[in-house]
Amino acid sequence: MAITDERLEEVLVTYPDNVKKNRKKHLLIKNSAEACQQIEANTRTIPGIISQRGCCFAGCKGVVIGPIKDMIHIVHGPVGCAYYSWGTRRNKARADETTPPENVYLPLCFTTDMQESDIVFGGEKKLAKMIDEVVEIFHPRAISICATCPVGLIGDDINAVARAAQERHGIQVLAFNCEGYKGVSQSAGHHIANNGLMVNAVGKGTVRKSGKYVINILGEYNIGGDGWEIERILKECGYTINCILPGDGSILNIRNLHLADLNLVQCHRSINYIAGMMEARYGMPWLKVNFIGVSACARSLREVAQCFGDESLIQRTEEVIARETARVMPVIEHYRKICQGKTAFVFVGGSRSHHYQYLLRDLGMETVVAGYEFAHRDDYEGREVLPTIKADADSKNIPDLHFEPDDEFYQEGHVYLNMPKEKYDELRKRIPLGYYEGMIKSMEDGQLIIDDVNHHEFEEIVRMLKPDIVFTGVRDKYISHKMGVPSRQLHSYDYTGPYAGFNGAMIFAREVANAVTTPAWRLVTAPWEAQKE
Amino acid sequence: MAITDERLEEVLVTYPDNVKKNRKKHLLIKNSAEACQQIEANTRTIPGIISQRGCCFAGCKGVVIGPIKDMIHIVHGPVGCAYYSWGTRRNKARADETTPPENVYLPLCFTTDMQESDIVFGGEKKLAKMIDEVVEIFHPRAISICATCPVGLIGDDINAVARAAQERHGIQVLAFNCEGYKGVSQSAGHHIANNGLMVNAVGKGTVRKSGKYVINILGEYNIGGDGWEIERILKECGYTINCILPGDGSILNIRNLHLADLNLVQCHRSINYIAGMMEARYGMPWLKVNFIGVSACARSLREVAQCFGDESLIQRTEEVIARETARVMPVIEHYRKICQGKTAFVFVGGSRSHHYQYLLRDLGMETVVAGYEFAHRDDYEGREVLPTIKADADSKNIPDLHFEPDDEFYQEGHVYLNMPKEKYDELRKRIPLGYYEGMIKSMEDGQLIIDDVNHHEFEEIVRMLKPDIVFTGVRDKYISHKMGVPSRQLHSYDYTGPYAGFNGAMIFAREVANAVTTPAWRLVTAPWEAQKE
Amino acid sequence: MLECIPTRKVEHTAGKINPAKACQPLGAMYAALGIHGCLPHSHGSQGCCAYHRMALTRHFRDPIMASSSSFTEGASVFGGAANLKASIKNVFKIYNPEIMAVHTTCLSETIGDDVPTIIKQSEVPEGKIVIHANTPSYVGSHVTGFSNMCKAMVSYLAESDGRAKKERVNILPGFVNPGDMREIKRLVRELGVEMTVFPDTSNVVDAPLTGRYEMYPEGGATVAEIRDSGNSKLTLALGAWSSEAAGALLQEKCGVPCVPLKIPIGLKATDEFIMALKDGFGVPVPRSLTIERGQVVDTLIDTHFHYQGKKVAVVGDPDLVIPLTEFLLTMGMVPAYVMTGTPGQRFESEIQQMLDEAGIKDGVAKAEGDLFELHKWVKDNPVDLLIGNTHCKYIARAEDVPLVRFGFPIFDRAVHYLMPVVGYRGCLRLIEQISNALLERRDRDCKDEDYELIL
Amino acid sequence: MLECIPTRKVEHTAGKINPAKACQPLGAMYAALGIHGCLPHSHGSQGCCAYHRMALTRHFRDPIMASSSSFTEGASVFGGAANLKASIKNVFKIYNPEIMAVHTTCLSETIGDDVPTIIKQSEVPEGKIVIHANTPSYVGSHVTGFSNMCKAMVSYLAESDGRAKKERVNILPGFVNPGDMREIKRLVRELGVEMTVFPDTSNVVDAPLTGRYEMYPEGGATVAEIRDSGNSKLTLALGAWSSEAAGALLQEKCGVPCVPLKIPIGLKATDEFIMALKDGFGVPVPRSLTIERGQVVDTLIDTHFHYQGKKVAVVGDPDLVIPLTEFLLTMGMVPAYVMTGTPGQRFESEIQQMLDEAGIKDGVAKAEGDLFELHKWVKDNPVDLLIGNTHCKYIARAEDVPLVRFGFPIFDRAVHYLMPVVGYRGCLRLIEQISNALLERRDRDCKDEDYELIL
Repeated sequence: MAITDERLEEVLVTYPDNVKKNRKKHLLIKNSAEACQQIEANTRTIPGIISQRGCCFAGCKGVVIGPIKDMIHIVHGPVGCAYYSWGTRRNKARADETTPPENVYLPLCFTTDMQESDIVFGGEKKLAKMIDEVVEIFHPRAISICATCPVGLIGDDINAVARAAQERHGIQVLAFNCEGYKGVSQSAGHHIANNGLMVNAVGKGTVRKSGKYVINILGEYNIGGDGWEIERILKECGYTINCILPGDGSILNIRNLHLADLNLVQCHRSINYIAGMMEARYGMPWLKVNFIGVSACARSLREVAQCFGDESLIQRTEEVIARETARVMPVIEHYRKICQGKTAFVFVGGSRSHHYQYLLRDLGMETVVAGYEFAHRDDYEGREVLPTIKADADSKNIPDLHFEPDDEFYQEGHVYLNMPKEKYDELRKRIPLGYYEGMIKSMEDGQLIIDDVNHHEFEEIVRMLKPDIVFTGVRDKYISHKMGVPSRQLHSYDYTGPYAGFNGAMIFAREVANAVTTPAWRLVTAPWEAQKE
Repeated sequence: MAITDERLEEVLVTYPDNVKKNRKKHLLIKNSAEACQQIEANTRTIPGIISQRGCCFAGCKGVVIGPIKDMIHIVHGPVGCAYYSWGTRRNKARADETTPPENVYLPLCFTTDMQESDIVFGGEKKLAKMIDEVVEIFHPRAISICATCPVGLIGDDINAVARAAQERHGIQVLAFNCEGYKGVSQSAGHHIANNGLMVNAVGKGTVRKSGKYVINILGEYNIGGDGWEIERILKECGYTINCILPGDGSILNIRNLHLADLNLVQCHRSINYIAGMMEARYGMPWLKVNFIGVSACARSLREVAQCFGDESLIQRTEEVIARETARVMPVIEHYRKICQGKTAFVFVGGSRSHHYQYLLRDLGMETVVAGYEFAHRDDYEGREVLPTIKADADSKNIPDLHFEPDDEFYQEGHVYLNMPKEKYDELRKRIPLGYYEGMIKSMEDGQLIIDDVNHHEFEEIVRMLKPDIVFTGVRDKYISHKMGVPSRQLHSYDYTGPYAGFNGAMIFAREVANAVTTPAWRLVTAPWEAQKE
Repeated sequence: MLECIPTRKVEHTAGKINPAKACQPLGAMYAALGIHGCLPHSHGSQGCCAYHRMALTRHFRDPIMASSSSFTEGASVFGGAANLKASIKNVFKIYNPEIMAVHTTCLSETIGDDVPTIIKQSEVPEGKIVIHANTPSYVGSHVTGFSNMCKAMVSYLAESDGRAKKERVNILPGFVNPGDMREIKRLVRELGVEMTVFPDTSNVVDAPLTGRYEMYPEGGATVAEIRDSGNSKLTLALGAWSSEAAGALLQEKCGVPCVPLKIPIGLKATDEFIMALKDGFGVPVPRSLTIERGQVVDTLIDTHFHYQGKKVAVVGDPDLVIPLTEFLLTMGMVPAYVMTGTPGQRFESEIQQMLDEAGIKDGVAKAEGDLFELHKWVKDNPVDLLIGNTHCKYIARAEDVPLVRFGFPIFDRAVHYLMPVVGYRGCLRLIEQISNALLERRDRDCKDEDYELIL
Repeated sequence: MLECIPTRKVEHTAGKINPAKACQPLGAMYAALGIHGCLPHSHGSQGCCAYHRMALTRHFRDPIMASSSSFTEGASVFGGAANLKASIKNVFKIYNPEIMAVHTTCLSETIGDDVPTIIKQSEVPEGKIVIHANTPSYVGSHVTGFSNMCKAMVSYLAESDGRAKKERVNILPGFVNPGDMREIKRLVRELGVEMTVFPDTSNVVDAPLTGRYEMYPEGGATVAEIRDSGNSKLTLALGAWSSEAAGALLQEKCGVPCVPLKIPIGLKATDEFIMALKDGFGVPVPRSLTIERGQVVDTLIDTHFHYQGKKVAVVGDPDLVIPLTEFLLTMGMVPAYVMTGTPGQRFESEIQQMLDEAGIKDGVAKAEGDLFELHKWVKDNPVDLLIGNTHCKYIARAEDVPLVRFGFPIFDRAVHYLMPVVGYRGCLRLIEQISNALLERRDRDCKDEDYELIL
């Protein structure tokens, strides 16, 4: 049953007036008749409302910085923040030709474990000491310091500690003031992390990988090996992957980020800052891609190929697409028979809620509700609304960095792609070069879009729409189950994967089919309870 | 508290008169003042009495034939007998230089699984068919057929089936009429197995292993790797091991049994037949050995060395003893501190009840009761009583084979040992060449000897004597536990081992110390029950 | 390991290689231990009794007492009457049980001993009882022997006083562990229904260690209880192979209606067990059981991705394997090979029907199979998991397949006999064991970078 | 795996590498879930609440509901009063709990919010309750937070009516799984003693799946019960770290005598628990418990050779590790390294005393340790077994040591939270897990010829 404004009203009726007024602006029923449907996003969650959102620290350390495998990430604060962000994101990483296994620290967790005395007297010395010990024990290539809530409040100067340590040890020590209370969600942390990497890492390297088409993949977290699957496909098409940021990334490669021809942007929300800043500083173009779903993946591959305008590349890309599609489609078809016509509720952090709609369509499924946990309006409405977004008290505190063209490396975008400017300009009209269209455009009329869904809305809307499956995070997963609705986690993929690329599509299809057909769903009601009914 | 006749009477008083009369003869308190204390053994167990004894099949297939690793042992009968004797004896075996892994069948179990129709119409055809299939599947070097109870009763001629199969397939097929009801215990089965091997296997081979002193180890079952530990030590002394029979033995080596210089006999009861028959047919001398216990092991090594009278061998033997003793004694001493002064009840099948008394003495422990499950009087009283043992209705049915000296291979004993006859004769007086003294001689006054102990006696005597530990089989193990007395299985070593040799002594010492010190023994009584007392 | 098992196709029709069954007397002995104060007696050569006691002792790690007629060659030729008579006399004098339960062996069956007549001619002390079951080893399996001894309990002991039936259920629990029998009793108690469970080996073969040895531990159904079972209102016979015959006889002899059920392993079979009691006695199902059940459903939903779609080979006694297979299907697993060593065409048809209903095409169901055959199947077409008794560990190692130990016998692990696999709690144990076995394997086999904190 | 961990000796004094503790609010949230109809509330940045819910959800695989004050930078500077007041208003209007249990975070503690005063100034609907605990993340660990919230329950709710105490025991179960709480209740019921258990998360964080979602499942101690705990005759405070403070406060505030005990893990601790109830209420211990206990002793004796003398490293929360170590000693094992991440010198002295009494010379006991240190110990001097939470799996793989999962959190295996490790039944589970882990390893590592049917 489709959602209507009236039915939405039933959901909101419980709210106190101010809450209702606020939340109404975060809910939207797609209606293509309306010219530009606007949604409120990236604003404060109302206190007491049970949201899925995390904090700035989670976005910086947990999402962007944590996955960098050859750095030691010291969380400066009481033990909790380091503890909870330890190993819980499934960013896979492994040693590679430039990073030996002794320099991979991802399974480890470092915290200054601030005690009451540190809060009272300051924790800088302890932090400095820990850096010294960690360098002595592990000899890392670089270190990050991520601040948690009390650090800013008590006035520990982690930047000074970092600078001093950098001098003492001769390795980079990057400090991130990503205290949890900053901004309104993880999103602030993404931005802080992007800024820090851009200022301190990007451009510091000098090694350009050999290969005709050298590209970066930004905003790919290698959850369940997604990045590796994407890398596999791109390599088969003929690209050289300079760096995946941050999944399986290394500080070594991030320093060389500018020595490539094109940035692919997978998760727009968390990484568009770096893409934009690199375009400003180096002129390097970026392309929004989506490797989730067979058709989406094929489309993105074709668009990447077009960027270079090389016929042999285009041809090879078509061959790869044809071969891979032929390989996976029989499997997809098998599961599509099970999934066809089923409806989904998709609510995840950033771009996934958009990306997975394509894969679900491959399976014949409809996304009846979709929403983001920490997106901005451009993620919903497209980058064209960027100029209309006004900074508020929360977002203003995160610096928006502006870069001048780099003296040495700046080139025009078409030069990067080795094509005439006119052709480049023409291309920009056809493919999302430097552009993201947002989620709403690809949705159908009558489908519901929610920003920062909260527990009440989740529960009521699932009860109302009875989707066949819910895609969300672990906190809502079991609520969904208790309501009799299957679920899959789209943050962690329920510990399988990859879900990206051609192989990922097959795995996803299998998992979704399994979730909806688990025989226990037919046994939910005890026979003696059934008799009563 | 020592046992006395009066206290024994308390045990026997429950019995009906005929039972009491019978059982009295099987119980003996050692008294060196009495000239020759006689015990009754190898007679029928009284119906209804709960004995530890097994049957003839168990002695033949289970004990002697089953461990031969490169044969397929088909049990002809209903499924049970094959099933229960499958993998339950811990006869370890492995591939070796003459037996590749594809020819090791020990983990497998073969049974004709006779059905009612086979009982009615005969099972010979099924047996023949199974042999054909098994040959086709496994290509074994030889096959054994062991009969279970119904086979003899319904008149299946397994010898004829074996002969025909042997002709069809060109491999040896040995038939053993070891129906369970024959004899009075496993002992009958040992005898039947010894006879079968002697007639059909020993002497059929032609390969003499290289080495100055080539010896066989008979009656060693390689439980927990005992045989390998003994082999290790003997090899270090300078011997070549021709064959261990049956532990880790192969039909290939058994056929060459006669191509050695000396038979060592570990388990007198189960294998003395072959030792004796080989002496009759080939003149090969045999020496009773005991490798259980540090001192006993050293003594046996010295006696073996003396058999060859080679000074360098004797010297090397002393070196091995000195080195090994120095290595293991600190460990033994450590555990002796725990075990010193403790008393043991030792009741196992054959020779172990005697052998382990030496090892227990190494640990400072006293054996207050010892007995055999299926021994004969010579195992208690020494081989000197053999002429006085009269055959009865049960033993008469097992043929006592007599061999003439072999034309080709017969030599005098002293020739085998390469020494003058006089020296050999003198040696026989000093060491147990062709002789076993039995268990009683080595026991102390006041210690109790029991033949074929039954549950009633076991329970009463354990209750009366309160030994610190019981060494027996799995069926009595847990009874002992319920009575609050630790136990170790001396058939299976509770799945550790070896117990033989120098390494085995250390393991045994540790296990015994663990058994008596298990902390849970101090927590047997619930505190609320203790309050009541 | 097991390099002797060929990879090529082989012909194997005669006899058994690595049997998946034992013989009748073992089951009869086990059933008899479920009567309080009973000494099982093996009428045959003493080796049978020794073997059966050994096998049961190794599985339960507890004393298993039984006596034997200790046949000699003479008895085998001239009949075992004298041996049995002597046994009965000696057993009551020396071991003083309440009741002796005699079972035959292939030996006494082949010579044709007329056991009932011999018992009648024996000196049985006043107030003591001797019952018997014919358990020829060459028919059926240990499960058949268990069934026959259960039947003997009914035929010798159960009586109807002809009055109104009592509000009580008889439960024939089948050849299961004492922990299972205890859990079945707990479920019935939760429902508030009076019961007689026989045989009941709980507290007999898993007796506590308190420092005092009792030859006849406090567990077991008393003779009086079994007698009075003829006056119960209903019998639930759990397991077609092990309990149906006794249940049917009780119905015929005493007019107690018998409902044949699966042993309550898995969600569906437990539901049916609960419903049979609810419907039979009109009792409400307490909330506590609704919660227990709901926790199983919850666990199944939450963990399905640990095992759903995995191929599994199962072997064991038919009354265990049938409901287990049903539960594996409830779990969304794919039972590729389902085998019992016990004969019975009905096994194959029941399993096949379940597989058909679940839409599983290539599943193989086989009764009277052996482990060599199963090994060959697994070698030729690997599975993700093996479920069976300890003997299966050789297949597990040779083919590198994880093994969940289940059924009888389990010789190489302890504690299992105390841990129920029946009922809703049993579901949790099974889910945990299966899920952990597969996750352990994933953890073992994965690359370093795929070694995960959360699964 | 973990090639970065050096083999050489290293200096590690500042901070924690691979911590063995979480922070206070997590424990406070968990405790609050043990009140029926309670919504825990995290007074801090929304990230805290998100992290704690995530960690608890991953362990229990069940919904963990809690709200947050959702601090922004402004609130952090100017104080969180407005956020908490808005939260209280919104929570009661939208989520309608019986009670809100507020805990602080390092953020609100550092800025110094006066929570009791803010609560007093808030609009709390008639009949609804708000309680609070101060749980600064920079003091103690998650166990401390659990304790503080338990204390808050007493200080806000418990009352004495001044009349004769009721024949009822209060049980503070400590930071254990819902399956453990359920088993503790069963033991008390077996003894026939009336009880109030709080907090009680059974049926809350292991709620059944019945198709109906309940934001406040039917489990948990009711506010009325906790109120009336002041009129009980006796309190058993299980676990010094998690329960003693609340028990002592209840004694002080309402005059209910408090007996501090270990969490009943293992034979001795369970004995002490039973005896405390027996002595406190003069009830007889039923035969059923004597049998349960005797089965544990029986199992220990029968299986000791599977584990006796094996070296084991244990890490976890102090209230779990202390009785577990006691039980490992009862099993005859050798605890070589015993660690908790939670501070408390008493941990080291209690463990050291146990090791001394058992005559174990080289054992190391350490409070406030971390898993990097434990890893280094194990790397330098290997053990036979590791017992700890999921984080230990990295040590297990890197050093190839078998791991028995125990304590909190366990993220990579399911069902465990339903399976008690307390009481006599818990002993059986622990013995089975430990014994099987070692036997699996033996089976894995042995040569073909040492692969055994019977163990």
